[in-house]
Amino acid sequence: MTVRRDDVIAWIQAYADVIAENKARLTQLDSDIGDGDHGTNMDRGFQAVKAKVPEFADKDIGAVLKTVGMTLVSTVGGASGPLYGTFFLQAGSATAGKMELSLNDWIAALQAGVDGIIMRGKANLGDKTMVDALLPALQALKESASSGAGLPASLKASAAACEQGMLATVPLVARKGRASYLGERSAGHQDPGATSSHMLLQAAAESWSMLAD
Amino acid sequence: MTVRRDDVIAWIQAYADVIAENKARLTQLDSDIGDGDHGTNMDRGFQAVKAKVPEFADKDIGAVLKTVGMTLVSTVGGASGPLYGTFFLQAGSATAGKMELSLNDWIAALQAGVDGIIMRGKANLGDKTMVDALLPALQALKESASSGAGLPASLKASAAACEQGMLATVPLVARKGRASYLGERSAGHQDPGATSSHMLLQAAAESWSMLAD
Amino acid sequence: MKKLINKPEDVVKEALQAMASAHADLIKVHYDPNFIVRADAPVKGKVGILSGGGSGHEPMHGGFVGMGMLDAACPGAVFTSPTPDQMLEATKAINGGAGVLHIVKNYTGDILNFEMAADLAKGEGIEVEAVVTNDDVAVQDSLYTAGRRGVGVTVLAEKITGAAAEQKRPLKAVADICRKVNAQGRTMGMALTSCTVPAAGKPTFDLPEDEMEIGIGIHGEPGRTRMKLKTVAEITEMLVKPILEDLPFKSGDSVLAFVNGMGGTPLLELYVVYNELAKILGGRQIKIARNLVGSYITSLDMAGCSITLVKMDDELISLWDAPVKTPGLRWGI
Amino acid sequence: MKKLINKPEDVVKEALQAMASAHADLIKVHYDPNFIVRADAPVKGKVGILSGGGSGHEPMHGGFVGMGMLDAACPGAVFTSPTPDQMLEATKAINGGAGVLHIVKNYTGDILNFEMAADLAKGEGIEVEAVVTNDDVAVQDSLYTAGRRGVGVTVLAEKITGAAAEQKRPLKAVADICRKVNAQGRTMGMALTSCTVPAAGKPTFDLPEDEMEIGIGIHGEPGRTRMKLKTVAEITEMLVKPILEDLPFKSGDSVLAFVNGMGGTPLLELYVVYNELAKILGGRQIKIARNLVGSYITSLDMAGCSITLVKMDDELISLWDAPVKTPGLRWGI
Ligand SMILES: Nc1ncnc2c1ncn2[C@@H]1O[C@H](COP(=O)(O)OP(=O)(O)O)[C@@H](O)[C@H]1O
Ligand SMILES: Nc1ncnc2c1ncn2[C@@H]1O[C@H](COP(=O)(O)OP(=O)(O)O)[C@@H](O)[C@H]1O
Ligand SMILES: [Mg+2]
Ligand SMILES: [Mg+2]
Ligand SMILES: [Mg+2]
Ligand SMILES: [Mg+2]
Repeated sequence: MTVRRDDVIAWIQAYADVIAENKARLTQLDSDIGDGDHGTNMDRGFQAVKAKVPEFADKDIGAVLKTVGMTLVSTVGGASGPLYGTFFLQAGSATAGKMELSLNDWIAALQAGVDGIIMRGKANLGDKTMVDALLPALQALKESASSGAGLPASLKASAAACEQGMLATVPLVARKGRASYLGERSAGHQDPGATSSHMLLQAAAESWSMLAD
Repeated sequence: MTVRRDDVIAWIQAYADVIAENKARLTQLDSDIGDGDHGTNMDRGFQAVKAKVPEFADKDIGAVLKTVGMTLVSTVGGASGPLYGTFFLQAGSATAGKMELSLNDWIAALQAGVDGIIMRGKANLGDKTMVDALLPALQALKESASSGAGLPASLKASAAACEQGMLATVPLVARKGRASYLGERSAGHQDPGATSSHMLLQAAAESWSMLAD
Repeated sequence: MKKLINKPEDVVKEALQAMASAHADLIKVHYDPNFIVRADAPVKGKVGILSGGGSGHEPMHGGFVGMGMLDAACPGAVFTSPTPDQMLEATKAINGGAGVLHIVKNYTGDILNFEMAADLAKGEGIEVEAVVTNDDVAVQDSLYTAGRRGVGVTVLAEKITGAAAEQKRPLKAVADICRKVNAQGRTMGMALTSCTVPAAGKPTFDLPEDEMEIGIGIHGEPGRTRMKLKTVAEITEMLVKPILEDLPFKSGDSVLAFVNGMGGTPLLELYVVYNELAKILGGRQIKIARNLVGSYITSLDMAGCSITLVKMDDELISLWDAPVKTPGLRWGI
Repeated sequence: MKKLINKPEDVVKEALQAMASAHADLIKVHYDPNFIVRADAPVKGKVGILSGGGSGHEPMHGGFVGMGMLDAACPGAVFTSPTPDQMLEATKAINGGAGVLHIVKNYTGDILNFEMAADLAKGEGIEVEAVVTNDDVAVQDSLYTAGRRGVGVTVLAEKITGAAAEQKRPLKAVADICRKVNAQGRTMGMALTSCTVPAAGKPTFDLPEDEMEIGIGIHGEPGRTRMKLKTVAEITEMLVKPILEDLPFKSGDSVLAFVNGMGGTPLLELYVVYNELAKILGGRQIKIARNLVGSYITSLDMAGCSITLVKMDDELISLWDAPVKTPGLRWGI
């Protein structure tokens, strides 16, 4: 039960489509507590990634993820560009040379990616950022794996925890990013970055749900 | 049956109050086909005139009207400032030295004032300006006087003709002043200057209606 | 009405006080009657240049007082021509012995008040000439109207004429330069929104969220036609076409191209308009020799723009390039 | 959405093309990656100054490229930080051998992207320093936020730092001047209306006809408090008080006073604000040594203003007065 290079590419492409569909929704969330561009930013980046698929379709998974990261860094801008860019760059380093990923490989990739986001953005749990969705997702993934569940089940558990983390951002007062300028007024709104992060892991869970054992 | 100096002053003061009350209405008419300032302009001018009453209260009628004209010229601005200013300056010249006005004196004053407006503004009958209200008023005044009517009756006839002239501006397409820029779109609206002119002669008719014969 | 003001009737006076203190190195402000003069007025032996008009068009005209442009400006109430007494005092204050040029925008009020002022000034022995700007091609049938309005060309004429006066040319020659700029210039404007006159407290006209006015002036007058909002490429074409046809501007001409904001339109959008304008003129082999992009002759908070083209020759270009030092326009010094 | 645009996604590119053709004497524009450089870059032996940020704040930053101010500016998408590849290429293009200073407004996006760019540039052997501007006193509790936003001071710091670089001071000294201006400067802003991001197509926030936001940033973020509209005297007091208390500014201080329009506010109203500001400062014996009134750091079509004060000394004043020749700010040359 492994994730092959083409599965990774399928996941990235699926996520690009999810972002395109949810562009207005992400932008609306960002209008409420930010500057109203998160959907546009992510869509610009992932459309560029999609256009680059032919260039990296025959590379190893590490190279694929690194190219995704580089592309995001140079097309997204804003806070999410360097953050998601770093996520993919670090995940790419953790999977360098691999043509397929075991559950443990995926745990290592996600760990590296999330570490990269935290290293760059210095957000703590509870600051109302994408970290609030990603850290619980990573945690749930590890727990599911150590309890002996397989890849599809673990991905599902990870996406579910990610969703909980995302929803848990609603009551929080933001302490990082633009939303923090609103102070108390940021409470009562769901963080846009946490939302796009949940979409990312949800896309992985769905995209890889029927992988052969 | 004459109009004395104090009656003239009473008329001017009454008109100033009429303008103050109708400031918003005149401005609204000017918003429809002009630049939305006719009420403000006239009110600024006649409040200044009112403040000057103590200065000219002991002068002859010619001097009173000239001071009104000078004050309007230097406080109203726009098109109506020089036009109404000239009206009063010329009417003042026509009544120089007089302490009271017969019906014929008033005819001469109005004639001089209207001539002054036409000389300065070069508007013809039907151009949708104050001239469309003033010329019929002058005409009616003359006709009423030559038919032997007294001053109050003639003033009434004059004000009535002025009102008709004012109402007759509604369907016209403006050919002078700002309203002319609207072309056909100026039709269907009453001219603000014709409206303030009607108020002027209406105020005279009312203010001087109970003069002793 | 959303405005940064105290009482509507105090706006003009307070803005004058601010200009006096913000630009004390360039201008002086006189009150009752109100006018702005350059700090070193009168300049001996130089033709004095006076303009003026209603307020609400800032930086025009007060912001164009200074070396190389106007010697004085008379501000009226918002959208209301100033009065002859202001103009007379300003004319006297800037008469350096070479006479005074009045630059008057073609509106009945401005014309009548400047006429009275010129008569009074001549009565006091000052030589006065007047040039009337009337560049607005939106006004058709000028036989049946008060004639074309003076709009965007006024700014450019004030700059170029100011440079000619700075060279100590005689009154007649200075007036002729001004007439030439006006004769060779055409403007057309459009509005996305109405403006709100402070004393009126509400928009002069209503414009639905998906409509615009084409052929507006600078006083919140509605334009000649109202239509659905279009792309800036289409809008620019609609503004430029009547300008080009009217003079007409021809292949091989050099122009000064002026994209002006009406007060509520950000610079970003004005550049987008300029981009379309440059494409259209390029396609017709008309050369943009010089340009000006910004909000210089405004209509309070109106969103929208106007485009002005002036046909240029070497002399006009060198006068345009000459130094100017005013609060609103400055280069070369 | 009422805007003079074609497609929302083309606004930035089209505006860049317009700037390239309108200001060919001052700047050059590079595409893919996008950046604006002064026409004579790199200037040998001079510290290169690079700034950048999201678009929608015009004339900042692209309009401040030129002699005496910035050597280059990187425009991002509207309200979105530009990317490291743009910054890297711009840094290389303006490196005249004396190193490059990055002036970065304190936003997470700008900080992260400029950090990555600086790392890349250093990797290519270019000496880079970064100064972060963070002058917005509306952001309280900066421990619990991303810190104070960089706003109005950025414009003034770019001008003053540009003048220091023009004197061929070394990188460290140029960066120190920039840090000093930021340390001695404070800003507070307010909005009468929201702005509309072209790609979003509707106002970022709703503001009823009788309300305003106090303490807004420059990206259409709602402010910290919303309240009923007040007179400009009261509004100015509300903006100035936290500025004065924060540094604090004291009796006898000399300041550079900057009244900035947010994009949809006409100059007339900015002067009315300046009038109130001058009264308040005069009452506290704070001297306005220099001033700037106009729309220089905007938030698309937002109506509103910000006030910035920077405590000045003789050196900063002489750097402020030094010649500057950019599309957006020009004097002395
Ligand atoms: N320091 C940070 N660490 C982690 N995530 C952050 C940080 N700052 C902001 N974010 C995330 O970025 C999202 C906003 O991204 P986006 O709108 O694209 O960028 P910007 O805020 O520059 O406009 C936020 O919703 C938040 O989840
Ligand atoms: N040439 C003219 N001759 C006579 N009356 C005129 C002329 N031009 C304009 N008017 C009158 O002036 C009125 C407008 O006055 P006002 O609004 O105060 O000045 P402005 O048009 O300068 O704003 C018009 O309604 C019209 O009656
Ligand atoms: Mg955002
Ligand atoms: Mg009017
Ligand atoms: Mg008027
Ligand atoms: Mg952003």
